Amino acid sequence: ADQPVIGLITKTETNPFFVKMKEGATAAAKAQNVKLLTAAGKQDGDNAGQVTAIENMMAAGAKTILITPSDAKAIVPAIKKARDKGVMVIALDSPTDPLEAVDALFATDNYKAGALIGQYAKASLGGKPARIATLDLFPGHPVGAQRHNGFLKGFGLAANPATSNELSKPAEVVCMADSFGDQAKGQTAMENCLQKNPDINLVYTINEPAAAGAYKALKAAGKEKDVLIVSVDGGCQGVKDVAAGKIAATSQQYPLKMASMGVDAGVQYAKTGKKVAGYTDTGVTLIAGKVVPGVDSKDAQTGLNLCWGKK
Amino acid sequence: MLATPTSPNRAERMKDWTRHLPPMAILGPLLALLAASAFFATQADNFLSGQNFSLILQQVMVVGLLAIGQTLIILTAGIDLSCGMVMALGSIVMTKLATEMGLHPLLAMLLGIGATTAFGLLNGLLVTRIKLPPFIVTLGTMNIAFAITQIYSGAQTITDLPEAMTFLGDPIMILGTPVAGGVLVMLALYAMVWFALSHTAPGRHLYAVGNNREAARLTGISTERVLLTVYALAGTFYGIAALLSVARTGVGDPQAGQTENLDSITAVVLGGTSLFGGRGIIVGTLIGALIVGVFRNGLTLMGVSSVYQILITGILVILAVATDQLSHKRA
Amino acid sequence: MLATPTSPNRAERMKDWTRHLPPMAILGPLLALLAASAFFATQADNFLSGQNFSLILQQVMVVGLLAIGQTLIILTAGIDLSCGMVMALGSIVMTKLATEMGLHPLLAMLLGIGATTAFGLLNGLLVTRIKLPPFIVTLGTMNIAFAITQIYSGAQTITDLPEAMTFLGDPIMILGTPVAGGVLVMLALYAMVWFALSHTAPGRHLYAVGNNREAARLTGISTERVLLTVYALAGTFYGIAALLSVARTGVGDPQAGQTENLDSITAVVLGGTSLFGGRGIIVGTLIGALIVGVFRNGLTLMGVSSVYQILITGILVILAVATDQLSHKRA
Amino acid sequence: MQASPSTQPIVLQARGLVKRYGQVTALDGVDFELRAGEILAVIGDNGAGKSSLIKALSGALVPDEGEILMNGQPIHMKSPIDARRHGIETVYQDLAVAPAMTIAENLFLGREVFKPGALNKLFKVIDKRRMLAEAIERMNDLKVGIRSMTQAVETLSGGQRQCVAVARAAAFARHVVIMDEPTAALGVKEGNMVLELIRRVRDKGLPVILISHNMPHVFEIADRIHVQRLGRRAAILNPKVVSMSDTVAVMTGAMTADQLPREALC
Amino acid sequence: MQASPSTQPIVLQARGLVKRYGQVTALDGVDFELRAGEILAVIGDNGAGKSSLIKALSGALVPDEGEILMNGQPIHMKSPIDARRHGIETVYQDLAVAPAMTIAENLFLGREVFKPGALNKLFKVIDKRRMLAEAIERMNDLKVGIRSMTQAVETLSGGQRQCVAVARAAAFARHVVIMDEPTAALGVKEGNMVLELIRRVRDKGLPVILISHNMPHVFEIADRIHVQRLGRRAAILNPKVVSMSDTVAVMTGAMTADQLPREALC
Ligand SMILES: Nc1ncnc2c1ncn2[C@@H]1O[C@H](COP(=O)(O)OP(=O)(O)OP(=O)(O)O)[C@@H](O)[C@H]1O
Ligand SMILES: Nc1ncnc2c1ncn2[C@@H]1O[C@H](COP(=O)(O)OP(=O)(O)OP(=O)(O)O)[C@@H](O)[C@H]1O
Ligand SMILES: [Mg+2]
Ligand SMILES: [Mg+2]
Repeated sequence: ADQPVIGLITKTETNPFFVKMKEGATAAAKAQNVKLLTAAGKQDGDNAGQVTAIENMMAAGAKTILITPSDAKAIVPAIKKARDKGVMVIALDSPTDPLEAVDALFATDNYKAGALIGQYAKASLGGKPARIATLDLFPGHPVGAQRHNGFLKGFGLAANPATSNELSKPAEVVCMADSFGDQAKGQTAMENCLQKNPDINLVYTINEPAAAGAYKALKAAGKEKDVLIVSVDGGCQGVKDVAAGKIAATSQQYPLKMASMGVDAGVQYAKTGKKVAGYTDTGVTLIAGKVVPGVDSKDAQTGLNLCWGKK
Repeated sequence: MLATPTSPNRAERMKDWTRHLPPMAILGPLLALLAASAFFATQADNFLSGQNFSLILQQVMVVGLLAIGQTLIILTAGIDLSCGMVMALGSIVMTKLATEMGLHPLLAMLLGIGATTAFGLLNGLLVTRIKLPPFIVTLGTMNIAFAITQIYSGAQTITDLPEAMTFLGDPIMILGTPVAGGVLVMLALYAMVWFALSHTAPGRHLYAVGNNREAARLTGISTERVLLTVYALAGTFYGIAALLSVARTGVGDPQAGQTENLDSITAVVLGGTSLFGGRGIIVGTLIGALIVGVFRNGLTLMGVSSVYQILITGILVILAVATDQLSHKRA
Repeated sequence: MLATPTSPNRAERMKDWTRHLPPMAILGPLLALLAASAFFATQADNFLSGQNFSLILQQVMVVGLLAIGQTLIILTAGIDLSCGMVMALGSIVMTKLATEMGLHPLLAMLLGIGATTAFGLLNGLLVTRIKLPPFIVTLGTMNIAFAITQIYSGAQTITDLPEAMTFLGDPIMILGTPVAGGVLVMLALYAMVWFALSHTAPGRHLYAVGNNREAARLTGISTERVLLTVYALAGTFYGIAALLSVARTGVGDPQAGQTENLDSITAVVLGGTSLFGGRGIIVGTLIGALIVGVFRNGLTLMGVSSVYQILITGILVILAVATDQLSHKRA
Repeated sequence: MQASPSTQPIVLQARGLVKRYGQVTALDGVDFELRAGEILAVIGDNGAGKSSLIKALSGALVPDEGEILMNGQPIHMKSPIDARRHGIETVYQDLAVAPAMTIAENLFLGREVFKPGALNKLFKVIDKRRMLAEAIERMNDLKVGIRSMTQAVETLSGGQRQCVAVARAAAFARHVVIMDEPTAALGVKEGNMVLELIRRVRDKGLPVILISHNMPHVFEIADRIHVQRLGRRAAILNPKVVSMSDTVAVMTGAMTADQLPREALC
Repeated sequence: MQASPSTQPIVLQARGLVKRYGQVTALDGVDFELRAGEILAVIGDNGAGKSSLIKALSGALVPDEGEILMNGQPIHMKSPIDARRHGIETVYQDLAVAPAMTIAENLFLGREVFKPGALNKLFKVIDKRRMLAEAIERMNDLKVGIRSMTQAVETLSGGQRQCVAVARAAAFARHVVIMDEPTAALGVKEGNMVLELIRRVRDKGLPVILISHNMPHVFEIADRIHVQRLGRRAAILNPKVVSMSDTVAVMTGAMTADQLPREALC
């Protein structure tokens, strides 16, 4: 009989996270002898590109589509059309809004990922008053908002709920700047924040490249010892930076796992016609250099075993 | 020459001077489109079907509509870097008014198109009154439109739209193939603009302004008015594009339009319109948009990953224009 | 006029025709920079310090270097949309060769600059040999360079660079203020390019080519060679920019350069160089880059959120060029 | 053929026109009169303000001071469209043609013929066939024979382009035809043909203003000569009486108008 | 002052030049001779191939067939640089100047003077002061008085620009000066000055090729007249013998060269 066709749509194919996800899916597909089609938006936030990709995959005969929605809400109508035609749609990494728009979700909760490092930071600082800088993604991006708001929530500050795309700014946040998830821009943002507020003692970053940039700026200012950097992602480079003490803690996610679970589900659907359902948390693990009392964390070595990217 | 027995030699010389006539101008893009389609038909099983073509049309309808406005502007020797962002603003305005303000969908749609038209007018005023280069003007308004979109929407996608706003995304059966209503709107607009450009006085004036602005002014054409109209009208088309994008995706998306700026220019250029103004045919733009759509669809069906798709698009743009250039070369 | 007693009236008329001399051309941007600095000095406590200025210089050094190449190209009436992506490619090539291939850092750096120069040369060849518009050529090579960067790097950031690759990012104390070595490189290159443009024959030929290409050809200047050299040289500057960006961030980042395309054009335009070619001063570009840097730094110090920063940048671009335009308006 | 020009009524008149570009004074209070049925040559040094005068008379330039009268009535022209409405047609020095468009289109640019019917009028739908036919007819009227009216103007030689521009003006003018150096780029044969064309226009009863640096042409064809100097009118000369060298002397300021015999002036 | 031209040695010669643009034949086997110390006028209808001939002689165009000889030696010119190396300077019909650059810069464009010293030579560092001084000197040599050499060319009037272009050619030519319609856009006074300039160049000993539609100018200044017609040389006329009307007749093809008296040819 025909090979089952499974489609994987990522936000971009240039972000290492999604590149790894695609590699995971490719490997799983090869192992199970299915045809894997991949596509992506042209840049993060490109919803129209993902809609186009869904349509093209259906045209190519995909019966299962795995997607990391760029825009949780905007993708929903297109997914609905696909599901109406009997396609099983599974969201990877990020949920849709509403959750039920897809058959199943294999994901990390970005809000929770943020919350974990927030709790860690709170505990690390002890009772010291926090002066926080946040290096966010870019205007309007949901993941940027979820991680940012989750971090604040975990830190015990007032913050918008997970459904909001707006970044909260309580008084403790003395500087907010966009890093575009990019190291160079993260560095520039951190430099400017330090200029504005030299006594910043806690830095939240959207991802580890931004954290690396922040570290570089802090080091140049001779402040790398006094300031705590927390981040999200759990890429191998990031975990190494945790081990090296550059980043205090990061929330690790598992793109490979999401992808292979998705492919498995697709194969099962092709063979048996049985769909998977509901939310499967692929887990977030807090990886921290130092253990702080009251917060569960794993050490860098554990993180390195599970990390994605170049080990 | 004046009425004298011109030497036959002279007369013969003249002949070859005759430039490629309009239909010739889109021959190149058309052949490219057919060649690409033929190639993908052999490479991907599911490519050659009415339904897939209807799909491609549906996928290019937003860029296709933006490219109408872009073509008008490029024909006047301008360029618009802001079109995608202006479209995003329009889609936010119309969806927000229809949902949060509870306006009648039709009114909301009109106001959304009004907003994009106003932005187009702003571009036009800056180009005509302060005489700034269109590249700079639209570089600025691109940022402005993006920022306003983000601020006004609070960066939130707008959902739960009334049915009346999205019906253009619904398929209509034509010859047993489902075709989105928006596609028909796009095709109709292309036909109208083609007619207006080639068969009405304002259309010819637009070409004259792009071809030789000073000459157009001296022959009594109000070049300022032509330019203003073009930019405002382009804004209107961006508004309609916003409508189609809302209909297609079912939401008002503040992140929309970011890649469409360059996409629309690519479509115009692939369609054979000169960036120096005054030369080009609107139908070529539709073909240009389709070429991009066919490649994206075909490459995806072939399972080519998106990085390679970007690579191929880059090569394609240069190749298409180079072929055009080399075939036109006289000497 | 010929040596006749020309009427004094005539002579007087002439005077005012004298165009703004070169130093005048950067007066506008310079005043804008000073005004912006003065404004931020009153609004943000920490703005006015040697250290902050050194910081701003450091933040603009990459765009500043890209903008040198961009200026050269715009002076020839071209434009380069690919510069940021070419830079990213260069930074990946040099870091990958130095780490994974284990090449000597210096050799790796040279090969990285070689790669960007080759890309510049490709742009130049397409522009001169096939006579494609620079906009199209660099729209294509932008995509190509981006795709190659992603494929070659596997979208992975390259870390653990040898010390010799990043020393330009380290600060040197000058008058008690730490200044990154790369900033000095940038300033030195600006000085060199300024000298070459205004005091050497090839520099003057570049202006002539941008001002009136056919005239330059007829006076015996090899316009093709000038253009090829300019594009290749621009590529070299992008390579040096890659080096500085690697030195600054300490990594080879395949995601770099995506916003730098338009940023560099903005710097050139704010610096008073005409997009029509042949007019402009390289120092203006440095001022233009600083204006952008000062705004970004100052607005962050003021706590203005990033969306509003985008809005302000958009308005700034239009305002700066409009002021320039209105002040130059004769009539 | 033509009546003695100085007794004919004045068709187009300008009084005290001033135009400044920054501190450059292109027109410095120039007066001007054009009489019915005449060919009036305007001559002057480079920069004397000839083109500026003509632009003021054709609406392409709004003078800072002074007034323009047509048949004794003051008229205000803010753009070439206004001039055209008053029946003034102009051939500009730098030919105002759109090179990529056809000859027929260029002839009718800005005054397209619409298809009949209210709807067609409303949408300004042009009648290509009729425009083509009319173009051929009008060009034949003026004995200008161009092979195909649907070829692009950029495929024509300089001389042919000039003919198109002259023919356009001649064909559509109702009151006045203005020509700024229509023979400058032309060969002897083509130049003579344009002169012939100008005569034919005059013979249709339209007065013509002709700017030219070509003295033989001017003396061959003009009924009166307006000499422009430093933004003003230095004299009006009668080419049948005055010599070419005296004319040049007035033009260059070597002689003033009072030094000429009275019958040389008009 | 000048010897009888037809006995002088031939400086620049062309044999059977052919140039085709697509199927348009601009040059159809034209022959050409320029003798030492003469002013040779080239006349012909629009499109006769004058500019094409001149472009071939100045390296701006490579002919498809035929050969060009200088002082009897065949030369191959692939670009204007080559022509310049052979001492041929040209003033083009559409003035080849860079409007935004100064007069001095335009004068020296493509042949800048470098500062002394090996390093300066290597980096082609220009000597602005010397170029300025030389520009003034050379312009004075030719009695062209422009107020300031550091003003941009775009601030000059059409006539002044023409003077700059002519002066540039005259100042730098070593063997031949070619001028394509140098007086076309000029007024009477300016036109005469350019003619005077051409005479002065000849008197420096340089032969001049002059293209012009202006018959009085041609007859005033030329030693011999090369008549171009349909891409070939129709005749070489002696302006001291032949009449203007016969010349025009040959030019337009109404008469052939054999119909003229023998002494009219040369
Ligand atoms: N747009 C303009 N801006 C500034 N000055 C101008 C402008 N147009 C014309 N002038 C100046 O006004 C004066 C008159 O110019 P005009 O073109 O009317 O002269 P003209 O008599 O037509 O000369 P020509 O015989 O060379 O065509 C000149 O000094 C000219 O330089
Ligand atoms: N680049 C070109 N491409 C095609 N045809 C050309 C080109 N240049 C000239 N021609 C044609 O070659 C012929 C000769 O042109 P050329 O310019 O030499 O004539 P000319 O004698 O200088 O005319 P004019 O007196 O109008 O300047 C004309 O028919 C012209 O249209
Ligand atoms: Mg004039
Ligand atoms: Mg010519």
